[in-house]
Amino acid sequence: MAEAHPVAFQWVIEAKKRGARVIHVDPRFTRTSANADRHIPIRAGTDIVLLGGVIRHVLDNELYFKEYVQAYTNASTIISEQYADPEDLDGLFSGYHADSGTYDNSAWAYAGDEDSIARGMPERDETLQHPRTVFQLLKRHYARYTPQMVQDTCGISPEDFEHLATSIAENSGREKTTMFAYALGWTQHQGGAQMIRTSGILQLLMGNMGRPGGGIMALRGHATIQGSTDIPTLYHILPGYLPMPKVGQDDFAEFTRAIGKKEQKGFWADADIYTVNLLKAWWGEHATAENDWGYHHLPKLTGAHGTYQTTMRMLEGGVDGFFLFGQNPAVGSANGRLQRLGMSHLEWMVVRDFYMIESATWWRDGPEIESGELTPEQIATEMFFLPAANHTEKAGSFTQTQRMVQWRDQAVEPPGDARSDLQFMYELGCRIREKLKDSTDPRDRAILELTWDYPVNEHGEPDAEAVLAEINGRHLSGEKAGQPLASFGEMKGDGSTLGGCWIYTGVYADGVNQARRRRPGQDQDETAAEWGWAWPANRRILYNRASADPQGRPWSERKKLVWWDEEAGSWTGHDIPDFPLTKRPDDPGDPSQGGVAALSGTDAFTMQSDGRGWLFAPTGMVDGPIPTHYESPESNIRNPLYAQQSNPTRVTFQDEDNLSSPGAMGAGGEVYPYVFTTYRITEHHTAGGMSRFLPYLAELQPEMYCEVSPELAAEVGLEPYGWATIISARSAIEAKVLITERMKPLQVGDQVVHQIGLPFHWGQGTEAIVRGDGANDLIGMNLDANTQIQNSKNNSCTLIPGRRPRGPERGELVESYRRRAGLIMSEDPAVDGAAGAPGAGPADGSVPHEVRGPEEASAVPSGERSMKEMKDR
Amino acid sequence: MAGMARITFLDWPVVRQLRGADPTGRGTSVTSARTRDTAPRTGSADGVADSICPYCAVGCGQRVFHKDGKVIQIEGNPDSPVSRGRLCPKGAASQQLANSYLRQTKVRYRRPYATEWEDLELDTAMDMIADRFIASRRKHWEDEDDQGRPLKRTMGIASLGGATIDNEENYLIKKFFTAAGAIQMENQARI
Amino acid sequence: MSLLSGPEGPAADAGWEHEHERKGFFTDTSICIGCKACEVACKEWNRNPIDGNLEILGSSYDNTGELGANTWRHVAFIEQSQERIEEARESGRKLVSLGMPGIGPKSSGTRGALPAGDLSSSDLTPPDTPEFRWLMSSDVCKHCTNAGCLDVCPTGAIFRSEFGSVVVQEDVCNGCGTCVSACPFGVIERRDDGTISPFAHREDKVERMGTASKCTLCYDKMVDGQEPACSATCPTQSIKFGDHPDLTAEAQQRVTDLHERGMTEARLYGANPKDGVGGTGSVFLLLDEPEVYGLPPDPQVPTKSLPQTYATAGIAAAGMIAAVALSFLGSRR
Amino acid sequence: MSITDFDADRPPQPPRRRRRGGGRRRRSLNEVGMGDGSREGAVVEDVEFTRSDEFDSYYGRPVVKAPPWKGPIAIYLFLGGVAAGSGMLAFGAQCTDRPVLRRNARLTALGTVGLGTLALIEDLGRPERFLNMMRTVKVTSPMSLGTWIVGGFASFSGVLGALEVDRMTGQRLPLGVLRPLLGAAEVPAALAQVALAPVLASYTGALLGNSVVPTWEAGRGHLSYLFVSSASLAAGGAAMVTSPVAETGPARLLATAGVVGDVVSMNRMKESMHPLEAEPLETGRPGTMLKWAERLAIAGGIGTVLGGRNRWIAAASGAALLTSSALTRFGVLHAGLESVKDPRRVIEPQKARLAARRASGITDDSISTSG
Repeated sequence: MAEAHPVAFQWVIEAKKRGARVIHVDPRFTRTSANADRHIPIRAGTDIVLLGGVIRHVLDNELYFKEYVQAYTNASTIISEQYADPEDLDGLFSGYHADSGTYDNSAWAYAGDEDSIARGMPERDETLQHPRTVFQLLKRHYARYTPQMVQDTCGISPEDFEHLATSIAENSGREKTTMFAYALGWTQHQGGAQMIRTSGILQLLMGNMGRPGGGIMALRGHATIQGSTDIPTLYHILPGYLPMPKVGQDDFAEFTRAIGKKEQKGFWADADIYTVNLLKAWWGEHATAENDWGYHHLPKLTGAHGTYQTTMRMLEGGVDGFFLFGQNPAVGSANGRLQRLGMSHLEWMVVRDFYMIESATWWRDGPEIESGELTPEQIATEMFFLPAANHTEKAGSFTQTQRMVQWRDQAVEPPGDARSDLQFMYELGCRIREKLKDSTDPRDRAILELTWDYPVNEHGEPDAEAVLAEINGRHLSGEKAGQPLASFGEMKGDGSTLGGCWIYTGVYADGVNQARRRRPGQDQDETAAEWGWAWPANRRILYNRASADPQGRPWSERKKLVWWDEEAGSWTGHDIPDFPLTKRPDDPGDPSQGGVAALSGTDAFTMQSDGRGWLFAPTGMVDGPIPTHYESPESNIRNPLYAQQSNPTRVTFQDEDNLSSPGAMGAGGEVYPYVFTTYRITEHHTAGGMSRFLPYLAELQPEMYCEVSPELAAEVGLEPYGWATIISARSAIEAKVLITERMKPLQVGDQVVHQIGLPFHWGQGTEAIVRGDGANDLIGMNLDANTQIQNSKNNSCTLIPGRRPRGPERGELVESYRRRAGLIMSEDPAVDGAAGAPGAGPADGSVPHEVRGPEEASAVPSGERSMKEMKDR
Repeated sequence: MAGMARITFLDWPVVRQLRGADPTGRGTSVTSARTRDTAPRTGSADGVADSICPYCAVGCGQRVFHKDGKVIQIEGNPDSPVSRGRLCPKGAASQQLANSYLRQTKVRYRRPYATEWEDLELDTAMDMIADRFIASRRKHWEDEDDQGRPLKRTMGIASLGGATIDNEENYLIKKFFTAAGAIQMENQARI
Repeated sequence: MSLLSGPEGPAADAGWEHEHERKGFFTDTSICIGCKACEVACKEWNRNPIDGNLEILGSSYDNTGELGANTWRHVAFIEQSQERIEEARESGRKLVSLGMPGIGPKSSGTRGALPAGDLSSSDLTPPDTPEFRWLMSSDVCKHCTNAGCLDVCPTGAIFRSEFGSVVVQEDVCNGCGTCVSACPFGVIERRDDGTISPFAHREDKVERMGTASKCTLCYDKMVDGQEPACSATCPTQSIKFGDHPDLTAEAQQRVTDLHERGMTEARLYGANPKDGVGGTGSVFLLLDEPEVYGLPPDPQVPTKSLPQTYATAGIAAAGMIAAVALSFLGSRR
Repeated sequence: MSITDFDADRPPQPPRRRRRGGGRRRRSLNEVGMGDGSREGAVVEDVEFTRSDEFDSYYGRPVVKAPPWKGPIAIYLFLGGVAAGSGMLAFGAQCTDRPVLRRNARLTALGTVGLGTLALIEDLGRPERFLNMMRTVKVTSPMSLGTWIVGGFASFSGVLGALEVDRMTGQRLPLGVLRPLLGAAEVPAALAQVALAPVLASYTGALLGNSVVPTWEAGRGHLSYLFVSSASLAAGGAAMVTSPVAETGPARLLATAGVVGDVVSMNRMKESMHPLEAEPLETGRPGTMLKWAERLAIAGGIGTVLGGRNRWIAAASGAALLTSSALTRFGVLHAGLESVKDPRRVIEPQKARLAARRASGITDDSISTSG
């Protein structure tokens, strides 16, 4: 956090000065560790064992927050008899289909009749004693996650584990809260979503959700990476976490019912209304009840169409045109080589950026040009570089990592040909509509009927506030016609309102740009509710009903946030209550109505279909309802818990440049004996497009480096600040060597695990002030099935002293190691450890599969996206 | 000696040393006219715009000072309850992000198989991109799948990026691409 | 006319009517996260060139190396293992035993105003000596009470400002370089090279070329009542800017707090007005001996011994007169 | 040991753990090792060394900086010395009626001070601003006082030089009405020149000495003696080169005295230093220069004493002495510049003097304090 989010770390330092305990768990000792009370080095990818160990610790020692767990979680819910745990099936949950590598999650359902489950009233045992209650299942599932198991898996000493577990236990409860902050160190694993889930379970058990100083804080890395998920430039969702329709979902009612049933509890019951408002915003007068509000204009998905699937499609010539909006995949995406080769198969490509990033120049100075493998004369891709306006040259909003939308005012006009992406997209749309205006082709109707008319200024720049107003939504008829919606509660499903992103409704309430509010923080309380605007409804802490006890009283004076005011007959507090304002704590709810009305006075988790925080997730995760530990596919350690070595749902792609080491499951694993993990450092920003071109940042960290322990340096023969070449099954890169005690070899069972740290900010090219080999070239396109996000944090490599060879010899070097590891076969290019290579195949019999598609909408808007297998591409 | 030519004898520091309260010549008697007129560069700004740092998602407040249509200084905004006026090295360098000598301000075009960039009018470029969008959309259009179920999409166009631009921009991209049936749009949230 | 400033403070000695409290920095290295925002904010505000050859310097995460003409804030990175930490703790303890200077608060009776919700009473167990630590510290011009650079400057280019800071007037300095040799901290340097735009693009105008250059305490901000760029940007407020007496008191309180937590390695640097430079305007809280951070353990302003040095020169001159006179007397024809 | 009021609350110290290898490896001066800038770096080899051998620094980087002074400054130091001595010889010659010595010494003084001033300007970062030196008179700045001394000396040398040239050319200089004034100015100008000359020779010692450059700082009490001696032998040498032996008797005596003073003061200076501070005077290029400076001084001195009445031997000896003086100035300058490179030369003497003060009971003047 101190590394990548230094300004946010001021609050940690302040808390520490006041006596808070800060524990940093990371394979490396970083600038965060330097300022923590304790650094606990961990073997990459074993977080579920560590957190599972803590879960076991608090369950076995009854240290969890009993009243909270009882009232606000699904601990008492009974799970159907079909459910079988990995403890029973040696690493698999029930419902696994080996041929497709996927689960059927109906095997994890709540017990009870279908209607009761749909209404959020499954069978429960409030004593938590029933063996199939979630509580008992959890206990059983984590029973083997002992301190010894933690030591033997994570390389964490019992003392460190004790310190961590005790710290969490002592600092949770009525008077205190514990908070988890994480970033891509959890996300970028094959099974990363489950790591985050594990901390979710722990935080629910400890009563740390919905409370000040609690929660799980995702430290996100781009100015509006939150906003671009809420209002997504992502294939699988529509604005407001509504899913994109899948092939076969041709019935609009069925489509919205799959998102949220009218009879279920909470706010998702109105998913149909949110969808209508979105469609109304997009197709205006052309969206009518008769034509299902234009629903049939929406394209349909047939599986996953994530950025890595698209890369594979490019390589097969299936994509002609590619737009880059401030993104540098040649450096920033996994398997940089395939990224660049993919781009070389395009017909045309538009790069919108401030600088000549490597993704704009790969055709003239990329690694494949350097090696002689490609020459510009062979590359057909037509390149358009369009200079982009920066954040001072346009007005607009960013949504920061706590869901707060903040508006930026424009300071100056963009220079030369530079334009905002707003103007680019609007103008491109206008030109395309103009060119198609006489078309009678039915496929063009969706474009021609689109509402595409925004006011522009004298430079042709659309008014960003007008776009924000459309996102917010407005009344279309009635006495308020034309007025902005004040909250999504005002949305109607009859076409009398529109709104482009329901969770953002309210950001333009009263016709005022609420995101532009700037009442100084020093003039407000710590909530600072009048600075910017947080979705939903300017609420700063989600599920804050849980900050009060079931009777509506704050759990403690120190930790009070939201409470029931009996006199006023309303919820009140320092934040906007995340609960129907006048619903009494003892309200039993009206299950016959569904939706908000069905919530009882203690159903604090208002987005969940049963109003409870989910210790056990019957839906929403494709790889199991309870997180369980698997080793990374390239890990050289056998899974100490199960025969199932790796996550059976993991996704990969067949390509000779996307091979993996077999790790502990094959003889070739020892060719790549070391673990490498990638990360950001303070001085740079992701793929370097916004930092390596700036002299003041470039000088601070001018060269690509690797961090190794003195022990590993001695073993390999590395010189301090000399060069090393790192070789994975994908590529070989060179880096300066930082030998440091900040990297510590870990004793894991009888093996010593060496971990190598690689910042990923550098890329090969000629335009940036500082250049270097890109760590992402080493990483394969191997994805988590829940998120389709690659594993960057836990891969295997070997390390040799000296610089890497130039020219074609670089590829030959990689090749020679692949050969030694038995990864290269004569025909059938190997997948995940060389099918056919002697002993190289995964012994657990699981085969990673290629493509997945989205399932239903995730139950929680900000939660993990859910997908399930649809169809092979 | 440019400085000295302009000053009068009484301004000569030696004289000021003898006359004033600073006989050792280490303070008031040795200041130059320019020093006495010192003012912050931001004092002459045409204006200051409230902004947000463009790097990570902490969302630190920035104040952008500008003069003659150029950004001259970017500082933390002390009013922000998120950042309280502080910036990390990247945020502190964001003036350079705007003004780095490597900043591109002209459209560049590389035709197929060419070895170099060439110039192109922005208007021409936009028109060419629109034509290519339409053509690629048509070429890879999928009306229905092999079971005859509607798809109404094109696989010929993809986009990547969104996390570093604005919510409003994301909205327009999502809206138009979806209407055009181009489903393959992604951003850093997938990476 | 004293050679050295008197007890009334440097600004008054420099002829300023005492309108301003002396300003300075308190750099608390115990909460420095090594982000280098101070380095960048400083360069941004002062338009200073970059340093070096854009190569890793071989000093942990430090790639700017040291303070100099172009780098006016510099963050040091020091990696230490357990034994060194124990030694630092021991050397800090020895400082305490010397009982000097005894001006700081010794007990926690009057703890600084901590906000409500202070939990510091909940756990005062001294931490174990960690196995390893990574020190980070942002260095800057000390703005000495008795500043060597200021004293030796022959042109009056360097002056003591009304805020007590030591500032170079770039329009006056002729780059004689004498100040460089008089700074006990190796801070001031003549700017002889440097570019903001590396490689082919050297057209950017670099200011202060050929003149001595160092931290001005952002004099051009302070005249407008603003805070220096580095302290304003410091995410954790490891760098604090303010009135010197307040900062010193805060620094002393912080050392006391850390000592109470068992961190006897904490010590102040520059807070003693009796030291060889009369105390510094930039006070530091260090966690090890100063030389570990590249700071001199016993800096002395050369001017302190200038009377003796002049006396030596006088005697030498007299000796030469005598020698010449005797030579002529001795070779009378 | 219990030393503070919170000491009692502290748990007992764990036993000291010995470092791997049991000792420390001393780092070479230029070595930059691992992250721990001071003493880590022994990855593979661990060599036994005792505690006293170790020292802390930040990756071996200098603590103080050398001034940006190069060759021209050494040339200035040398020429200024020659000018000062020559001015004094000229005055003596005037008083004792040695017209050739007077004339040659005056011209030498003018020439050397002129060239020296140019060298001084040449070394400025902004030479066009050299007159800014005259903005102030700062008693705390030897450079400021020196500037006024050089300026004054050069002015009077100019008057006297002009007079001599006018005489040599049979009053052919286009002086017009100024000629009588010039003539009238001779005595006051000569008095002023001779008054400034010895300080011109000695202030440079204060200029270098009033610094934190370890070798110069340590030589603070001796440099002026060395420099007046060097100036004396050089001026004497110059006179021996330029003037007939008949008139250079005093110059030879002065040169001889200078040689003695030079050798003695240099050795006394080195003896007074911390070995680390003296080292740059004895090693490397500066050491070689100073070694040759001493040899040439002694050789020149011997030549002066034994063969000074021979015009050629006198001239050769004079040349040797001039060379010696130049080498002395170059040597001292570069020894200083060299001395900052090793932080140990700053840290060790400072730690030693701090420890010495503490040992003598002075504990209140350390820059590091416990609170």
